[in-house]
Amino acid sequence: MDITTFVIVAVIKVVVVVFILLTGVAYTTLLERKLVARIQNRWGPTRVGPFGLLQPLADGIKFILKEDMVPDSVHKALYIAAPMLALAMSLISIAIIPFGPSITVGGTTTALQITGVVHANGGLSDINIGLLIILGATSIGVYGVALAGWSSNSKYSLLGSLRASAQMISYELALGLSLVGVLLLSGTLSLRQIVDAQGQAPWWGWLPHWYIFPQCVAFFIYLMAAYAETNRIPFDLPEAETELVAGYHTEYSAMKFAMFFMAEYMNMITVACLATLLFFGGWRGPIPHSAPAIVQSLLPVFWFALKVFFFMFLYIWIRGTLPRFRYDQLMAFGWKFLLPLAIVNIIVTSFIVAWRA
Amino acid sequence: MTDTLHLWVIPLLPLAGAAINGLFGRRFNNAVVSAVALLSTAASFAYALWAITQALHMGLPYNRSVATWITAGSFSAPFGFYLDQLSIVMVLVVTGVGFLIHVYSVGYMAHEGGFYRFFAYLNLFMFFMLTLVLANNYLLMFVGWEGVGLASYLLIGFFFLKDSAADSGKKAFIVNRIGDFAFLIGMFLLIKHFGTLNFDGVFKAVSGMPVEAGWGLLTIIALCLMVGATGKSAQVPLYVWLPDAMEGPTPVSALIHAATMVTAGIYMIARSNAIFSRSPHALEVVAIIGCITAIFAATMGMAQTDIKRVLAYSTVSQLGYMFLACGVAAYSAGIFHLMTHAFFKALLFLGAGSVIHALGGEQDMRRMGGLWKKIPWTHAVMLTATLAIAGIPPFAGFFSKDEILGQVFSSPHGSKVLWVIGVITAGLTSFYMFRLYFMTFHGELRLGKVDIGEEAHATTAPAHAGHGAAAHSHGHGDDPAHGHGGVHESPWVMLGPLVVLAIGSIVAGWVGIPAFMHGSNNFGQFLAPVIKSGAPTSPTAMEHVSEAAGQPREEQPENPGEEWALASTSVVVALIGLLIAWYLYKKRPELPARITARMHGIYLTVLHKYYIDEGYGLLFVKPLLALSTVVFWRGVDQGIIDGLVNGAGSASKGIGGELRRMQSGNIRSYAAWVALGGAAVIAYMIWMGVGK
Amino acid sequence: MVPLAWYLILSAILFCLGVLGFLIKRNIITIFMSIELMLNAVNLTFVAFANYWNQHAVAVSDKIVPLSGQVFVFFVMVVAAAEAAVGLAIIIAVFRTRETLNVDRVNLLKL
Amino acid sequence: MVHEILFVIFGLICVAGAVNLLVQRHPINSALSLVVVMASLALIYLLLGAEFVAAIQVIVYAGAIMVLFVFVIMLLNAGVEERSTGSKVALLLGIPGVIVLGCLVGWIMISNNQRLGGIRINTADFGDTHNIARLLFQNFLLPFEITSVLILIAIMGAVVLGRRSS
Repeated sequence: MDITTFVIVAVIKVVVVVFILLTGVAYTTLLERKLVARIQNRWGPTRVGPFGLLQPLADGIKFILKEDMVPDSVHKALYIAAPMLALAMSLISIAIIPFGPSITVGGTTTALQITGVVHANGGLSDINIGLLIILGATSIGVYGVALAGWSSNSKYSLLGSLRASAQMISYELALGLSLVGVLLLSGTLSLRQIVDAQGQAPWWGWLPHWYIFPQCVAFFIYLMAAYAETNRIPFDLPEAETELVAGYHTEYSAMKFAMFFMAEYMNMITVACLATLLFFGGWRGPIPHSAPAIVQSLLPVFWFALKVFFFMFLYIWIRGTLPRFRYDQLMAFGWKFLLPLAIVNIIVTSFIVAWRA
Repeated sequence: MTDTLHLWVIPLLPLAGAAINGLFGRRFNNAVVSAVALLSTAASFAYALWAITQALHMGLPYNRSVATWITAGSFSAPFGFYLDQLSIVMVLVVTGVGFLIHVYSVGYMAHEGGFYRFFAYLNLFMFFMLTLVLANNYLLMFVGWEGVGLASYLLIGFFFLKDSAADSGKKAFIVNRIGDFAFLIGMFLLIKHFGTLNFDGVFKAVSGMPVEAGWGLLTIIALCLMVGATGKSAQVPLYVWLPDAMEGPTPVSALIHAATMVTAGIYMIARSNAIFSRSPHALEVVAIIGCITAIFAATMGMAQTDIKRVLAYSTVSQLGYMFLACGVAAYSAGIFHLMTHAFFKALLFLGAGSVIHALGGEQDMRRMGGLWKKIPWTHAVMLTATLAIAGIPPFAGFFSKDEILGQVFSSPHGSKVLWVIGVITAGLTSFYMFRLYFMTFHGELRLGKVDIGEEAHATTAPAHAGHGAAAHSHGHGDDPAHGHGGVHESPWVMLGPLVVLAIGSIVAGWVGIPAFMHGSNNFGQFLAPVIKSGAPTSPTAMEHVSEAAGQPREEQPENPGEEWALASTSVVVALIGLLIAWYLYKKRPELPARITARMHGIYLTVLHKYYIDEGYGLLFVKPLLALSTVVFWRGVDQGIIDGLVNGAGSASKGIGGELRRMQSGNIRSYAAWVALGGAAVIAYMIWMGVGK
Repeated sequence: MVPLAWYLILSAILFCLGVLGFLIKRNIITIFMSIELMLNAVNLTFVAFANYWNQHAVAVSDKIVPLSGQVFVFFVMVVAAAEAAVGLAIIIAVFRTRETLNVDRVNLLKL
Repeated sequence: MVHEILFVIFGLICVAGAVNLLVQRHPINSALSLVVVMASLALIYLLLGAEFVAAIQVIVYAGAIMVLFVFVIMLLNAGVEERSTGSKVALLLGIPGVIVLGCLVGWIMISNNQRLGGIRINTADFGDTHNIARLLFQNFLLPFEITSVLILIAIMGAVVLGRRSS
């Protein structure tokens, strides 16, 4: 396809993805509130719209209309830049995620992925270091948190941000190492190829060739690390209300706060997508060949969304049930348990791979 | 037989003795020390004998390099040893006489302090002297040359607590330096023109050269070597150190300053005869110097009252004879006299030592007298030695001196004038020697009776005080018969060597009985190869050969009558001297005082050795002292050298003080230096064209 | 087709700026950053040359391992990480005792 | 053409960030400008076709090391640096030295521009992770292990230094 159509298609894809993503974020919040309410035997938001379905919209409007106040004695530039940075980084990582093989609309075939390309021979390919880019984006995202805490020049914020960034850095290690097992099995850093690698013939004919099964340990580690990365309960110490008012975004309000909020939920979605892609075979799922073409091309997206939703549900479920760690317990858990476990997992996996080869 | 006889053993044995005594002697008692010293010397004597017999079988000259010492470019100086007739004679004299004197010293030094030190020095001297005579190149010879100088310095200053002794040591050392300086220049010339210092190489190169008519290279070299020889062998004008050298213990005077070391110059000239024979002018100079020295020293010896000084001057005079012999190219005669002189002069000194010992340190002859009853043995040997040196047949001195005079008379290099002076000297010699003899052994003992005139003090005071101190240090010990109280004969450990030497000084001359006495100058024959090998081969100088070689007469027919005449002349002159001495000091002992009173000026002049020392002091010492004080000490040493040293110190201190600022501990400054260095390196690389 | 010289000049500029920072900055942490800047400049040179040899290796020599430049970057990063860890620990220790981060006040050559 | 333009852009960003590092007086601003430099360097690596290096540049340098710096700055609550003149040498000698250095090197590069030639981006296998991994774990295995030991030592040293001496 020529460059103009490429650009047009890219722009369309970006718009669509971002829209879907923001909507997803909005309704994730609603889902969270509802579910937690149910878990705690409450109703949750019900007033705004049917079943409170318009609640997220209301929240958004509230955030936008609220006065955006900047306290004195904050480091202005950074205070403003921090939430943008956080949001931008979480958005960047979304750009790498593939949602499905490809879709053909009006004669133009394009990959269901912002950074994916379709070759002339119909073959699909994406960035060959996609996983690394996601890791890089998350690691840069730490700056958002850290700077937010520091620039707002308040002890709660500072402590919260210190905790947050320390926690992120610590668990980044475990996260990355837990992925190594999958990488060893698939032998590539390209997410699309990893998913394709999981498309092989099922084990014993019935068990899908998903890496969750050989890499269950890695999956466990990844889950823990992912929760810590996203500052979710049980690892939400950075914004532990009971200790530090609201952690690193104590001083933030209105849209800036909303940015952090959105960034957090986007990160949740991102790690959920990653988990899906790396351990649950991505968009793989039963696809009836009798269905029309458009259905055939959108069904994978459905499966993908389903798996992601499952992870989101898991997030909220855990939040509703588990208490919060103590900080030293958190660090000890990360460094003394997850990290060695991940290393052992890598060693075992590499031995198996070497033995198979 | 072994084809290599390890000659290096000969000098090394005494060195071992010296090392043992010098390093550990302090803890030994005298018996052990003397045992070590004597054994080492005796061993080297025995080994020398064995080696010489072997060498005679193997054929001379024996020349073997043990190891390489210096190698610079084409020049190389090995540790090489050379054994030919000449060095055989020297080695035998050194080790033989040296051994005897060692034995004597055991008795003589028995009560002195620093016994081990004395023998260590003595062995050290033996080592260096043997190195000197055995060396096969000038450089190694020079090592021995300097070494014996060192040993002599140490031994003259043996009683180093006495200023006079220490000063004498220094004087000897410094005066010798002058000679050594010339010797060095000579060696440099040799290196420059012949590229080697090995005797073989040099003489081979020289033998190709004709006799020089004028003042050529060989003459210069020969003169340089000659000056060196005058220093070591106490010739005019460098003889002044020898009389003062009498400050040392008497055995030292006997060994070093009579028998061996002072003859090193003669040996060196004889060794270099090839060079000298080719430069008539040098020979003339040598002859004249020898002649002057002989008569000059003899006259001085006449007036001395210190027994050892008389012997010292006679030594100088005899050395003059040897020089004279060398000067007329009669090297063998010179060496012959050297050998005989070694015997009787060592004997004289040891005898004198015995006398001094007997009188408890008295050295002034005017306090002696009538000792012949009290110390008969000493008297006998002294008489023998006196006859020998006076040249009365058949004692050794007669033959050698007659040989020399004969050569001086007949040799083309010689002249009648020199002969006349030589004869007069012989007369003087016999006079002052018998004066010594009579004053010491006849008349009645004047010990402590005569008070010495102040003029006498001028010469004898130091020596007297000198040995007086030493004597008192040993004199009155356990033995009441010792010292001034009772004059006593020396112990046999001292007399033994005296007797041996006495026999030597009788028979030593018989090896050289000249032809006209129906002998066959064996000694000359023996040395002939050495001399001949060095003799000029150019036809113009052909007739010198026989003369230079000191061949017996049958080669060129000469009328024995003349020989007889010469010999008898010298004998007659010697007898005349004897008679005068007898008349003045035995028959009419009061006469000398009147004579001296009559010709007081001359007497004083002679007594003060013609004021030579004072003259030197005025001419050289004081100006040099001033120069050294002003220029070298104040100017060079304090100004330049200390300035440099202190300047270096303060400069480094200042620089350090400046550089210390770099170590400010401020990393930014460090970074600045690093950046600067980096820029410099890059610039240099670009300049060198890297990246072009 | 970017000339190799551009990369090298860029690297040189960055390096010189790093040295300059070392010279003019007083804050020890900033100075440390300047060091990191210099390391990055060198890394750029490594990568640029790696690519360069990868394209011209045959022309120059077959001894060259074309990609080794990137491996060296890897090593440089490892060393930089270690250096940062130790260096920052030192800075903290110094700050505890000296109560300052100004290198001009930390010139006793001891903690 | 696009290649050159991108290079110039990112190069300028690099230089600007570096200059800002020097100009800023607050360490955290310097740190962030250094992050900018590193990020744009990563992009330049991408231009060079070394995507793996670019990625680890971002992850390790920007994501880990610089975060550490920011940490320390926060921890020590470092303020605006004071303009003390502790070292005149640095100003009098160092800065001219650096300028000379830069000028010389730049001059060499410019003068050799033609001989050096250029770099195209179409090198498929260049930045490939497999190749680098192969190189790293085969040709450079020993250095790799040594660096791991180095890291271990560095960690221990950091721990020892960081511990409060009580």
